[in-house]
Amino acid sequence: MSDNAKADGGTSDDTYTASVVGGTGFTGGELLRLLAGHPNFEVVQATSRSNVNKTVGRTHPNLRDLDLRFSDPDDLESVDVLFAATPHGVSMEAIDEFFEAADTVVDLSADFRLPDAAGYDEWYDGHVSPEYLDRAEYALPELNGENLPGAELIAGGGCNATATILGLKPLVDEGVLGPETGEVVVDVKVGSSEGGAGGGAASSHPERSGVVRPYAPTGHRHEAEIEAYLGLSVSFTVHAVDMVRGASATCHVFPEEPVSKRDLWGAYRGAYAEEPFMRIVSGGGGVYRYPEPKAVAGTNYGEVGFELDPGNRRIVVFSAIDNMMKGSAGQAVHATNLALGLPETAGLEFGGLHPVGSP
Amino acid sequence: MSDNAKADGGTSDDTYTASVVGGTGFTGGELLRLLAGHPNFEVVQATSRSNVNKTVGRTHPNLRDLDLRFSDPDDLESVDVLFAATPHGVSMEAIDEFFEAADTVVDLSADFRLPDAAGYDEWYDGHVSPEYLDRAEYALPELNGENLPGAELIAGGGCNATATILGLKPLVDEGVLGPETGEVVVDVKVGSSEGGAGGGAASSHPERSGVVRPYAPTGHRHEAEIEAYLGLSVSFTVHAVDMVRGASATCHVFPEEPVSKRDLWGAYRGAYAEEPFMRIVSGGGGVYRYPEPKAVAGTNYGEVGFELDPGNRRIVVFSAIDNMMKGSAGQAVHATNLALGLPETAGLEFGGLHPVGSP
Amino acid sequence: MSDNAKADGGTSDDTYTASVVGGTGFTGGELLRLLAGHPNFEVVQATSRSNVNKTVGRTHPNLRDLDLRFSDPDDLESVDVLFAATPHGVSMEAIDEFFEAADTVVDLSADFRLPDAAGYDEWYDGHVSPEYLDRAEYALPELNGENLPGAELIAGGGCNATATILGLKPLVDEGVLGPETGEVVVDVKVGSSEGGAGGGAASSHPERSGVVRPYAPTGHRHEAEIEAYLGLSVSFTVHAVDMVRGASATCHVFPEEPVSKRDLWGAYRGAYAEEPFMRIVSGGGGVYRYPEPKAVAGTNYGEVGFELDPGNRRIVVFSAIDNMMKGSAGQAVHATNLALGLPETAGLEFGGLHPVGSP
Amino acid sequence: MSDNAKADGGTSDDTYTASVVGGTGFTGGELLRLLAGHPNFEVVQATSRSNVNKTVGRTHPNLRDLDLRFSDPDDLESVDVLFAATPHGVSMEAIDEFFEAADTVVDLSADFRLPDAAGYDEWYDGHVSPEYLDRAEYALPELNGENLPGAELIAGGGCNATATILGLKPLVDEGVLGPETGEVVVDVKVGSSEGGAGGGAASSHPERSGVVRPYAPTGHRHEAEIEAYLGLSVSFTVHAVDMVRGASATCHVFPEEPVSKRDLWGAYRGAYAEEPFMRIVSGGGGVYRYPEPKAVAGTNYGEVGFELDPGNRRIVVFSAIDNMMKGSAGQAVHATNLALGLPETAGLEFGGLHPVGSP
Amino acid sequence: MTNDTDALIAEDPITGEEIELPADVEVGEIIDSPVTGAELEVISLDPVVLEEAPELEEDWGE
Amino acid sequence: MTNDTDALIAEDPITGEEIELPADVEVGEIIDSPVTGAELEVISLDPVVLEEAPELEEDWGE
Ligand SMILES: NC(=O)c1ccc[n+]([C@@H]2O[C@H](COP(=O)([O-])OP(=O)(O)OC[C@H]3O[C@@H](n4cnc5c(N)ncnc54)[C@H](OP(=O)(O)O)[C@@H]3O)[C@@H](O)[C@H]2O)c1
Ligand SMILES: NC(=O)c1ccc[n+]([C@@H]2O[C@H](COP(=O)([O-])OP(=O)(O)OC[C@H]3O[C@@H](n4cnc5c(N)ncnc54)[C@H](OP(=O)(O)O)[C@@H]3O)[C@@H](O)[C@H]2O)c1
Ligand SMILES: NC(=O)c1ccc[n+]([C@@H]2O[C@H](COP(=O)([O-])OP(=O)(O)OC[C@H]3O[C@@H](n4cnc5c(N)ncnc54)[C@H](OP(=O)(O)O)[C@@H]3O)[C@@H](O)[C@H]2O)c1
Ligand SMILES: NC(=O)c1ccc[n+]([C@@H]2O[C@H](COP(=O)([O-])OP(=O)(O)OC[C@H]3O[C@@H](n4cnc5c(N)ncnc54)[C@H](OP(=O)(O)O)[C@@H]3O)[C@@H](O)[C@H]2O)c1
Ligand SMILES: [Zn+2]
Ligand SMILES: [Zn+2]
Repeated sequence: MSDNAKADGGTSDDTYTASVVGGTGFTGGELLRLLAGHPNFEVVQATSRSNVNKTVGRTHPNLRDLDLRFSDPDDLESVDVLFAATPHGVSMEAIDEFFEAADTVVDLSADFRLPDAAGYDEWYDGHVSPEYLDRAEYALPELNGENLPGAELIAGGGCNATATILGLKPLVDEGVLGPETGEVVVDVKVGSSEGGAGGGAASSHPERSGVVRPYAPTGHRHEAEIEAYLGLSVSFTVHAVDMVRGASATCHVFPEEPVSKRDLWGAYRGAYAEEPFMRIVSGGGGVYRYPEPKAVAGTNYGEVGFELDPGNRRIVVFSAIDNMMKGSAGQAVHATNLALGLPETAGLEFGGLHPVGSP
Repeated sequence: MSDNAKADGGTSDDTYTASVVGGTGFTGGELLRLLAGHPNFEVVQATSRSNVNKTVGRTHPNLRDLDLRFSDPDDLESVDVLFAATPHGVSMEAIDEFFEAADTVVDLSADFRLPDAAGYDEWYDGHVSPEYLDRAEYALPELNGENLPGAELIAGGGCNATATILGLKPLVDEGVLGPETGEVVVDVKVGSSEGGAGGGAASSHPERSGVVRPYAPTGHRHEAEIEAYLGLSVSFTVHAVDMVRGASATCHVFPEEPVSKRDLWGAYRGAYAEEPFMRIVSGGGGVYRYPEPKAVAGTNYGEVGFELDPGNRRIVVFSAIDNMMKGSAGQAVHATNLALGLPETAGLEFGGLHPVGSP
Repeated sequence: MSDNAKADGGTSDDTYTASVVGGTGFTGGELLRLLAGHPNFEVVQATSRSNVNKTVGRTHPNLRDLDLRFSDPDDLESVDVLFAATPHGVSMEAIDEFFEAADTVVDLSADFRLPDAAGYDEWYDGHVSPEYLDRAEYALPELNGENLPGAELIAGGGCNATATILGLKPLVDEGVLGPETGEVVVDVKVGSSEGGAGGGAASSHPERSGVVRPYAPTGHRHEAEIEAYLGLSVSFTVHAVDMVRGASATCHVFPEEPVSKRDLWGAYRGAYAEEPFMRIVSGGGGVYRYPEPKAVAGTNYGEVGFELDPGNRRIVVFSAIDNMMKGSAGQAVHATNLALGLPETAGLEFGGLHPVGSP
Repeated sequence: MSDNAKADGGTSDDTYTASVVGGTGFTGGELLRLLAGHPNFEVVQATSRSNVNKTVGRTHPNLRDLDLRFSDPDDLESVDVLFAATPHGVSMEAIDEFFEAADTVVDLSADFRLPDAAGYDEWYDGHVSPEYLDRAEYALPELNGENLPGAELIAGGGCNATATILGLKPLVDEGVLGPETGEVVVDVKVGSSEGGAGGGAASSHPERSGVVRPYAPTGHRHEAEIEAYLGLSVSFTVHAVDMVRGASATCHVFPEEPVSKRDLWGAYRGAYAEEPFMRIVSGGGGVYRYPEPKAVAGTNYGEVGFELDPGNRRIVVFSAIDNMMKGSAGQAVHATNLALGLPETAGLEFGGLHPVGSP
Repeated sequence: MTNDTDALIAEDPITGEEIELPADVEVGEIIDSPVTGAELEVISLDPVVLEEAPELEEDWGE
Repeated sequence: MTNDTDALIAEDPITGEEIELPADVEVGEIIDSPVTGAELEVISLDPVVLEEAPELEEDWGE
């Protein structure tokens, strides 16, 4: 493997080999698309149990030009970086094999997101490889960027958690919001790709079209990540709406002290002005005045914005991402760029479309 | 005009003549559809300034069999009941003319919704006919049914306000929720028909498709109605989502005392078990476990449901209606049935479709 | 069972008991909805293998008020009319049992649509009960209404075939179109409910949204019905588009002799002026100038219209129906009304919505 | 200006200045997006009459990072290449001014598409600058690539015409299809962005959602281009369907001599195997078996495929493009690359997304 | 409708209300409450005892 | 990408073109053609013979 380059917006000549476990899935497909277009990666393997020896383009029509066929996840090739885009529970079982095959493992599931085993006991069904939890770094660069260089086990954030954390972090940093603040309501709206490729009856087109469907009224597991990384518990409710890509979090915050618009602009500019993938969209004219998922669909961008409710001292924060990009595959590649010392935005430059329907 | 019949689920032989002012609009079209199919109404006039002498079916293709042409709103015919489905401000100007033409006036705009002129000064641009405010009855039968019999001026509720009031009223009635309770967050998702037929650039199909768009982040005028009729102020935010019909309110409530599921069932059953158009949908199996707008699209039904968040003592209340029906035209006809002593559900029996996309 | 009433637009006091086999399916749900609202039917049974003893409303949220639970299809109750809404092949196996349980059998599948066994050998996998084919009447009233009174076995038409036959029949009747005419191209666009409740990977919301997908490029089995009942073979191609309900057929016809608009109006008025569910929509102003499925969604109406291409003597015929109504369940109830001598439109009066999205 | 580089898949260091007239429009926005991301272009001006001095990102949210404001079209700056994305009729009036400002003019409207003035008399309202028609080259590279190098006036093709020409050209080249072949039916389905940013009542979200709407039953002007460039007249019908981007043409062809699948593969491989933006998608497994617009949404790719109907010797050809890309802005940039001798695919590499809704 | 004469009477475990079940339900069967729609497990038949069934998370995905 | 050194060479039954298959395909396996995308059945391995597999109607529904 080649030397690490500095992450300074320049370019790098390094090339890393990569494999994607779970290549027929939705986020696996996104990883393949991003890595195939990335100047510093060469994809050598994509696995599937159900489509061994079938072309990648048969499943992902946008990758028809990729000369690659799926192989069995039991026959992992030796690579620099292994990306796992498998359902919860798979990576924690296979993590030793993954590290036998690769120097760096990037996992998109929840398996290494929480800081310790207690979290898995409380929110999931426990953890079978808790010894890896200390080695894992949470992938979200805007939150954990300083710890990513050199990371060997990267744990991609949950998409709804990512939207929420990006929206609230500037308020936490500024002390507007803290564990004592009072109720923080986070009302999330998500697209159908969040459910992955293997949807059931509720995901069929006739049943899933046109919905505003409460699908996680309370008790959503992403609360655990938000609490772990922002240090506050939120009242969290998730609705399915009629789009394919996108997660939009509306956070209702009641600060103890009144804040001004200028305070808010200061907090958000302070947090994100230097971040290459963050945009503050908050008021103004035209059709697109606040964050909305279709404005970032297909991209690694996150939009955040806010509004003040003078009457009752509420801050409403809006945050919008593409769940398949900033909310998973894009975030993973972004974090890997930082881990390997590659230019931060490499392979992630696509800026989205206008007009666009429900991408 | 004929005698009033009793509202006892039976039938009535009375026939009332009716006119619809604003007949080319979305709620005007719904009124025409409902009245044309209503056993006790005969539609004698539908007005439009822009489509005088054009057939009603040219604008509303579902009414092609209706043998009626639009006429000028300046030439109002004498009828029993005049329905006005015009933008805010029109009815308060024309209210004297309306009462010259009709015994009963049913207005779908905000013009007579608030109890007094002060509300119009605070939330709107004042009122030009404040003397009528005392005579007006708020149309929502589940809230104000006892005052509707004999009402001569009926003020249809706002669609988002209706969804919210239906969701929260049982909690207010039971004392779970009151002015001192603490923050109540109401996060609303609405379809594009809420904007009426005359949409601008943001309502065009390319711009409006696939959105989760914050369109009233704070300061929505429906807050005024909710405060007036529930006695509590709410933190209100409205998002446009990709459907045509439907308003869905998610209310996040933090009661001072913990409540149980059984308490909630008791409160909602107590409030709505006898209401012909209310359904409690709260958990269970299958695809449709909580209220969602497409389950009531095209109907006068409202669905409400709830879930408990034991960790932080939050009640999440879901409420779903069709903004054009329970949220305006259906509510208006329902209230008129009660005002005139007609069978409560007359003309409103349609129960909706399954499967259905984004109606 | 009660006497037959005359089908003269009046009302009837007769009540028939009915059962629906395949009650969890999409067309089974529509049958239950229509029969529950039909003045002359009482639904006594709905079957399901997968949801025995579950309420009907759990599957079909619009039927939550119906006090009925699914029962096993092996325990058929004795009824006047049995409706079967099962996949192809089920009814031909069970037809003897069906007639043991009921006097009249209405089948929505393809099992009794074709006139003879040879058709099943050519287009399907043969027929196991060919002796019933002679007893069966094709359900489409506009085509076969004269043979429906007294029919004991009614075979519902295919939805795409229905759209096509309704569009072309007036031209065949007038002799504009016949076996020698030359190529007739029928280009169909359908919604996702046509695939039934048990869709596979291609029917999931993420994959099925936003498509214009050729799903039956050639060789669609509905060609067999069209040929059998119109006496001409057509070049047939079906595309899936993003709606839930609806089938729209565009028929491109090249008459041997030039025809005029007046000829066409004559042909279509002649065929359909007296038909209660047919509308001719052909030019004119406003937004809705030609047939389109959303204008008839949820209804038993069919819209047909046409345009002339003077340059090359082409007639373009448009035909739009709701596949779940005029294309199956509505057509079946309509035919049953005629078979039993009930008022033709009983239970089928719903006229649709405006505005409406993708119902 | 710099020297021309060879179009050999390599890179070029040349930089050309560019302006976009009609920069607030849909195709204007796409041009700005493509040129801003193009290694060989520098956008110096975008015009608008309605948004002078407003930022480009206010209209096109995906271009928020672009540091550019709209200027008045009367103040054209001197550039190497001027792109005009204005309604029909604007460029033919302004063409002299355009050439005063730029060496190369690329027009996306119909103003210079047809070979001679007679076509404009027949299909449009005549032409005011017919002297330019001989100088113009039709932009579609797969059709007219050999004449593009050095072209100074480039006329972008119509989107529906482009889809049709791409689908049928291989058959014409092989002699399967010619002026004598008999009827060729082209049934097109398009998204709402085809109507441009200034849509009317029929384009509003409530009216336009969920449609299959015949919007050009006969007499569509794109027939003129098809006839001019393929040498055959087609029976052309266009339907609006519920997507934002995309044009899909289904062509029904009746060859005089029977053809085989192998013949067809030969014809299409012969025509497109070397074309960087063309894919043949024709049968096979998985969900995406034939061309469909969402598989190419956002990209400059075109998909074509075919199926045979042995019974009646019909070839069904499917062709799918993004109307805003291959159908206009992408095609224009592609042609400009060829005109200037730049690498053919420069700035057009985006390959699309999966899963994707209705982009 | 369903043969009400044969129906079993039970107490809804969530609301405490009296509800009717089909006569042929079996122990272990999951049935939806006519009042709340909740999935209830039949714990015993004589007397009829019902318990809320655990929700099937998988149906809903994420 | 795939180990081209190990790849098998076969004739595409639809186009007649030469195509590459993974080295580990087995007789009876269904594999998609890199040229046409068609589902091909591996009939024999030495020499490699491919045949068009019948289309799976069910995938597409109606
Ligand atoms: N979708 C999102 O928006 C999103 C966002 C953030 C995080 N995530 C997380 O990312 C992961 C992947 O999500 P997804 O939506 O891409 O899921 P998906 O579409 O269902 O894909 C799952 C993939 O994993 C493979 N797989 C399943 N079980 C496996 C096993 N035991 N061993 C090896 N491979 C297995 C599947 O392919 P075969 O069956 O062919 O092997 C498939 O390729 C999940 O953990 C999810 O929580 C998803
Ligand atoms: N849409 C909803 O979901 C909803 C829900 C609750 C309440 N509402 C309220 O209901 C009312 C109507 O809403 P809508 O959505 O139906 O609006 P709309 O579609 O825009 O229709 C407005 C109608 O009023 C007519 N009109 C406008 N100005 C008029 C004037 N000065 N004098 C007489 N007629 C006039 C218009 O027709 P011409 O221009 O042809 O005269 C049109 O028929 C509004 O007050 C709205 O706030 C609507
Ligand atoms: N959908 C349309 O637009 C349409 C239009 C015209 C005609 N049709 C025809 O109508 C019929 C039903 O279509 P659909 O769309 O309603 O299908 P569907 O949604 O898939 O429903 C099929 C129903 O049949 C039941 N079923 C399946 N196999 C059975 C068996 N062996 N014995 C008894 N019941 C069985 C299923 O329930 P359980 O598994 O719970 O038993 C289900 O209730 C089909 O023949 C179809 O071709 C449909
Ligand atoms: N949309 C498609 O899919 C597509 C495909 C192929 C070809 N085309 C062709 O491309 C052209 C543009 O289409 P579009 O869809 O992008 O249209 P659009 O969205 O309506 O945009 C038109 C643009 O032209 C400007 N404009 C209008 N009149 C003008 C004038 N007299 N002088 C200068 N600027 C003027 C408008 O901005 P201001 O009003 O602010 O000046 C706007 O920026 C049309 O000729 C169309 O036929 C479009
Ligand atoms: Zn959709
Ligand atoms: Zn839509």
